[in-house]
Amino acid sequence: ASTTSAGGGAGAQVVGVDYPRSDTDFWNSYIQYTPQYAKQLGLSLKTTNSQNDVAKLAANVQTFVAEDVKGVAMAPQDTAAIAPTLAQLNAKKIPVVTVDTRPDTGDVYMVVRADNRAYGQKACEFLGTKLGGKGSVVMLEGDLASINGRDRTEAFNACMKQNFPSVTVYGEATNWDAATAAQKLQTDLTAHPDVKGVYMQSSFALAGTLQVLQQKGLLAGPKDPKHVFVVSNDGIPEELKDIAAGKIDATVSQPADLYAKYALYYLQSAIAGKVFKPGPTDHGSQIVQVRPGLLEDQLSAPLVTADGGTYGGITSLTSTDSSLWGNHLG
Amino acid sequence: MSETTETTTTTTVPSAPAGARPVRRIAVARLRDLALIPAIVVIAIVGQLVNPVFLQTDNLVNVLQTMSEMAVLVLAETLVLIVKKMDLSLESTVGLAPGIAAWLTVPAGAGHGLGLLPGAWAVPVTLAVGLVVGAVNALFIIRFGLNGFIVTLGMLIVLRGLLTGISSGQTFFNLPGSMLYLGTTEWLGVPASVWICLLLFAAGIVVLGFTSFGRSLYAIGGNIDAAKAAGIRTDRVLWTVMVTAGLLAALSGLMLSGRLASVASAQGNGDIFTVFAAAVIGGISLNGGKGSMFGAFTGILLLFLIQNVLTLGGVPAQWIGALNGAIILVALVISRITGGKAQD
Amino acid sequence: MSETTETTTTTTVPSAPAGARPVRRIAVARLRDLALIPAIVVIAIVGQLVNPVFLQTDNLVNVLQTMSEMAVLVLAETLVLIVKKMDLSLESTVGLAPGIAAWLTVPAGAGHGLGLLPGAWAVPVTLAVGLVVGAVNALFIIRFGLNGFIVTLGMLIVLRGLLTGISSGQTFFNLPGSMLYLGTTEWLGVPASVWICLLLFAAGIVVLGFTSFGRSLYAIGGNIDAAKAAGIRTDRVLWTVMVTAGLLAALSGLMLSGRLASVASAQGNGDIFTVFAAAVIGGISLNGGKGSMFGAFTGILLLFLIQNVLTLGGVPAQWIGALNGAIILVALVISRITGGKAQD
Amino acid sequence: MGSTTPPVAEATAVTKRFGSTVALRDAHLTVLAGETHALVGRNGAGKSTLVSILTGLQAPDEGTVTFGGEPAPRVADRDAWRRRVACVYQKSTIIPELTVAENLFLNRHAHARGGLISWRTVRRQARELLETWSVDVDVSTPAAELSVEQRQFVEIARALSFGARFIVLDEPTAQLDGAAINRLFDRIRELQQQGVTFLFISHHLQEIYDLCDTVTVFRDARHILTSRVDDLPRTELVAAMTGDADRGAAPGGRPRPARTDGTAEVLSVAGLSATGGYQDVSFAVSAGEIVGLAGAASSGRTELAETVVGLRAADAGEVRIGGRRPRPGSVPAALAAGVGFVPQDRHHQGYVPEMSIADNGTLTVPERLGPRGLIDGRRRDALAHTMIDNLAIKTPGPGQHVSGLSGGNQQKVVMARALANDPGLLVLINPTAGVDVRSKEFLLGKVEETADRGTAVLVASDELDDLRLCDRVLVFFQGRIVGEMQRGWHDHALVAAMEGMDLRV
Ligand SMILES: Nc1ncnc2c1ncn2[C@@H]1O[C@H](COP(=O)(O)OP(=O)(O)OP(=O)(O)O)[C@@H](O)[C@H]1O
Ligand SMILES: Nc1ncnc2c1ncn2[C@@H]1O[C@H](COP(=O)(O)OP(=O)(O)OP(=O)(O)O)[C@@H](O)[C@H]1O
Ligand SMILES: [Mg+2]
Ligand SMILES: [Mg+2]
Repeated sequence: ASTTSAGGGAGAQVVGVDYPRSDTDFWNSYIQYTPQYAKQLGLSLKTTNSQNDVAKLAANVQTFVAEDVKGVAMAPQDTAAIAPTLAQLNAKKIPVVTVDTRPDTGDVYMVVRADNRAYGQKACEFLGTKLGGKGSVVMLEGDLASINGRDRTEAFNACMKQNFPSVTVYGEATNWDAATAAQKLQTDLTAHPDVKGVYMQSSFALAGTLQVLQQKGLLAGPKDPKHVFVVSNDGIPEELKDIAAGKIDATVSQPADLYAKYALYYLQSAIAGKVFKPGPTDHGSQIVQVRPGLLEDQLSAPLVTADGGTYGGITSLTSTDSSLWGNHLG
Repeated sequence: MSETTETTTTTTVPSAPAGARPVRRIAVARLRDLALIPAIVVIAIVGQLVNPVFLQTDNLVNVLQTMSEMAVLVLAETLVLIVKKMDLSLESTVGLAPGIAAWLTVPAGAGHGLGLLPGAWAVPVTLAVGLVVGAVNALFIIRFGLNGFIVTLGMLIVLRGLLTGISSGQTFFNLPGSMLYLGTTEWLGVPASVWICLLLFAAGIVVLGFTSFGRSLYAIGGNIDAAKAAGIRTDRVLWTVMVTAGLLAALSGLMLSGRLASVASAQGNGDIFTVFAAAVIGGISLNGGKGSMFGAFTGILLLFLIQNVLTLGGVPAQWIGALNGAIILVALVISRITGGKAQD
Repeated sequence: MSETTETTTTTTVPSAPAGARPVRRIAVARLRDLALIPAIVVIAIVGQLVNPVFLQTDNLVNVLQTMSEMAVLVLAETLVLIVKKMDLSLESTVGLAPGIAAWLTVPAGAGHGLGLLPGAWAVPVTLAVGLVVGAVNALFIIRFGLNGFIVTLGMLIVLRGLLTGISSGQTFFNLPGSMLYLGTTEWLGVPASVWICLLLFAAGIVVLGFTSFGRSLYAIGGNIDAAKAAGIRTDRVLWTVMVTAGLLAALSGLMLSGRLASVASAQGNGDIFTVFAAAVIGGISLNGGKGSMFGAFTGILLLFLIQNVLTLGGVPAQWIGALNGAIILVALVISRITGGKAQD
Repeated sequence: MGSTTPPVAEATAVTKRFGSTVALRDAHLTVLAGETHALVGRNGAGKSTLVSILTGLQAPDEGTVTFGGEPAPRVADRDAWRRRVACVYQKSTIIPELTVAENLFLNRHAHARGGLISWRTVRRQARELLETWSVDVDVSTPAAELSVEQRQFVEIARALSFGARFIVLDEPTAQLDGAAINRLFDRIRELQQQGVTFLFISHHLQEIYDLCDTVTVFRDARHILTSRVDDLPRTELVAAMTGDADRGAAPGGRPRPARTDGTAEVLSVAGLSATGGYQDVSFAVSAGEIVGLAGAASSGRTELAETVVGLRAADAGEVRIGGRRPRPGSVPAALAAGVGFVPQDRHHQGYVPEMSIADNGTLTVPERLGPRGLIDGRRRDALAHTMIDNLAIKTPGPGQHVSGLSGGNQQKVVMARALANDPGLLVLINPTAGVDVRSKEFLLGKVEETADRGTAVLVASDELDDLRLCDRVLVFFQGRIVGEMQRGWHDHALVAAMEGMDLRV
């Protein structure tokens, strides 16, 4: 694995970071932030890429072990299948931090993630409020096999059912594929002319969705009665720009920078033998104990809107807010 | 494989009753082309029952539009399969060709591009990349005699990797207007990409059925030695086919990028599977020399109609896959019954 | 081809001087099997230079373990390809077979199962599913004469969909101990799955190379009519091959589930691509009747060694793909140069 | 050879290698205008290789080709080649997926206005072309559905339709029956009259004497002699081909003891019928007896022989072999009952091209290669060596792929396999198709030897040479046995019977 020998020189601790994939904007931001923070923290870095394949992740971890790393950060997209790998690392006393996902079984030192259920919840509150509790919305889901996607779907559906019962939700599985998303959205817009909102569970569908709306003549300003409200998810720079330009209405900013920063921070702490307890952290988030032996630092994932208003009790940031990572990149 | 087979079973009774045969024969040839039509009709009826939106012009145009890029790929692969080659790398060209164009033309800053070239260059660059990829494939396969499956598999991985490399895995946005044209414009109220797809298929039908060049593709796929003996410049034809396929894949990528107003680094990934499925279901043989453009078109149409009906039907997400597969299998059995040995 | 030596001077037909000739011939046949060895050696040297961890036993065992499930699939596909059929549905069986077993045996609640059967049933159920899938494929292809590519493509989609359906896209975990055994146990300090994989390949080499059953596979793939005329019960052999392939895919799935202690609803998805790549790179012809088990093994080994070296080399994430493809292409060119026309 | 006009075609000092095989070594050939030039030689002598060089399909490694004194066109310039020479190749150049019409006019389709192909015109032209050959097939049929004979005529008709003044025919008669050969020869004579030059290759030496002016003999990749046909008696021609002068007796000359009485019946066929094949056929073959099934191409003899070996099943009647009744339509059952056979078309059913001689030869006898389905490589190769020796197969060793053998040697491999299981009943369908004279003697000699050891032999063929060694010949006409001839029949009587004419036995 590649070594970024950072500041610390010969004495720097070697940690391994496995990137889950390199073909999405969000994870690429993570990939860009990781070496930056490693440098800041004085860690020496070994990296691998498991290309969204848990079997590959298991193999990569073997490599880390062979390379004698002192800690491993990973983002297993399959949260059940990672158990044997975790057990192996445990046996070797190598601490693990998982990013973005929480393993179904097995112990890790810390889970660094934002609450994916909260993403769905926030999107629902925003759309429900904007639609005035009626009409219908299309939800462009990810892959059925993705735990994060499922969390967002379930939370969105549950929230709609409870808070906005007269809003109809058409959920479409898209395998995280832009062309599939555009195809299904187009079909839904034809079949259900009353669709007034779209929730994209990831920014992969961003440009395609706008194109479909444009083709259908639905890309009207927010005040126009034809306007379709679009909520995206991720917080990449393009989304922030589109919010500012009035093309989409909101997004949930996943903290790619904080994922990278705190994954490495907790690894360093683990190596140094620090122990954490549930409760508020020094960086404005909460550590919660999700089950015995499993702590989770729930980083905040702010809702971003054009006006920075409050929707269904959820506060939002404006798209130009300087605390958003998407405003510091590219 | 050399030499002709199929001899022992036919009894040599040479006096064929000349009257009725030609009619029957043309009918059979036509039937083979039309093998999927019954399946398509059944799907249409089911679709209409499931949701009356199905047969509305809007919806049908949607289907044609969404399938147009994939259909162009199917067209390209059909040409390649008929000459008994394979090109797996088409799916990567779909991403790489517009990807390189975007990389070179999108202004630095906003959309990760380099902004080295003015926007007007985007389309020529896209097509040039397709051409180059096709030529590299042809060089390896025809000139150096390497196995087509392996070469294009290698190319698939290389090209996909190149796109991930130049884009750092990110999506190119803010494409120049010229790249958006094909994906966004309407001609006579119908999206340009639908026109292009239909025109290309019409051209394909004419070329394959009614020109010497087209017939030489079948001859090469059927028996390349015999084709050579008949004076066909087989290497030249093969080069033309491979390069054309690359070019068509680039065009398909251009249309897709235009429609999605972006080039994702995963654009095209996994498409080749559907492309092969459509071609083979449409009657194109992996052993070369068989199948028609029209058949290939019905193949991809069938697959997209099924998708559309499933979406309109609101099938629970987790059962869509199983249903999709089951319907495809049933459609194949239907076409097997109606169209004779069409699938062999 | 082309290996007759010069017999021009002798007028009478020679009774092949038995001494030296056969040796050379065997050497040539071996060479074809060994075509990838030089590429593997080069990779090994590069790997060792890149990172001294590479040649450590631990790392090599890791590679073998990681590739073991995929290698069993390659073995299955090799059998199918040699008889000139195709089985795309193997990749779905890898997920579905252990998936159904888990669904039936995992207690309701924690691991999403139904808990209908005791855990001891898991392994027989897994294998039975593989057997049934193989038999259904055989029924369609051999009995009804449908095209193998199409049928197994349909099956692939159906089976994948079934697994998504029964699991609602979720992962089964808390698997019964019997399912974990193969993926977790070590025999003589080496993971059981490595042993199984190596033993199966050894068995495959013996069966294909040294039994009349194995030879009948080549005969069927090379010329099925001649095989029939030689008294080979072709249908029976084809059934055996298709069902065995299903069974091996189920075993592969069992090993994978054991290693990952779970069955993801996407388990196996996309594997068939790598499987074909490995088989074809290893010298198995898509036109049937050609290639050896050992060749297929070197094919999959090469692919996994490349992956391992790239991981150890720490190539930047976004360039891994391109490099991977480029190395595969180069490896092919090397084996082309050293092994003659092995890839055709 | 002192003509003033340059030769129509001339090959000088041509050498061609395939790997380590030398197919042609410093060979030369001169074909003069207006003559019909025969090229003969044993299987693998290099005849077809020379043809492919003369027609521009392959470039020679060394040497030159000239046409009318001019150097040959570039290999890439196929059109130029085709203006100079037309050819019926030994290997079929028909494309099975395409229609007959298109095969005839491939790459020279008729075009309508607008530059598109006019299929109507193509079909009309094809119909006209085939009519002149009295080949009655629907031109819209895919070529794959043609019979061997029809296919051969399509090839011939196509080659002759280019209007070239020099035509090469590489074993055009190997797949044709007597009537068809006559039709072909009539046509060739017509063209000879018009001054067309022919290069004619055949293993039927009589045809050489009937048709040709000059003959060139190749042996072991070299030119041996060129002579006026009239100046070269048959024995000398054979001697030149084979390289030894002392042999030359036609097969079947030896007297054989009559075996018809007293010995056990090995094969009995009773009331056998199959629609479209044969009706109500009954006969028996005793141990040591050789029985011929004669008849024209579609007379039903081939179908009957295939029924006996289990390649087809009859609709009615029964086949008994060695007292047993093998399951109809099952080759394994027939093999188990002690049948060995040579199928009609070796390419189609005879061998697996990419498998070795050893594997092909022993495909039917796995039990002899080792216990429990295992194959002992040494035993297999030893067995194969015996076959190679016994049948004089020209090959560097048993590991050679059959696809790399010349046609005659491929046929010997098929023959070797038929003999491999020491059959009680040997069924041979066109056993010597494409086999050179000496090899033919060899093969037929083997058949007699086998019969002498007590094997019953059934030969289904229309080659008189094959039938001559039979103890009796059953003549088929339109699916029925119309006559039986005892040993010693006259050629013309048999031919007449095969054509369905009155029998004068
Ligand atoms: N493509 C090829 N590759 C390898 N060897 C070849 C090839 N073509 C011909 N040969 C070899 O060259 C030699 C001459 O073959 P050729 O076909 O010219 O013989 P022929 O005289 O036509 O025989 P036949 O009477 O059996 O047709 C043979 O030993 C044959 O095996
Ligand atoms: N390879 C082919 N061989 C024969 N016919 C073909 C082939 N390919 C296509 N055809 C079809 O045959 C169709 C019939 O052609 P056309 O109308 O010229 O003939 P027709 O009037 O039926 O001719 P005829 O009366 O001479 O049989 C054409 O439209 C064409 O599509
Ligand atoms: Mg020849
Ligand atoms: Mg030959």
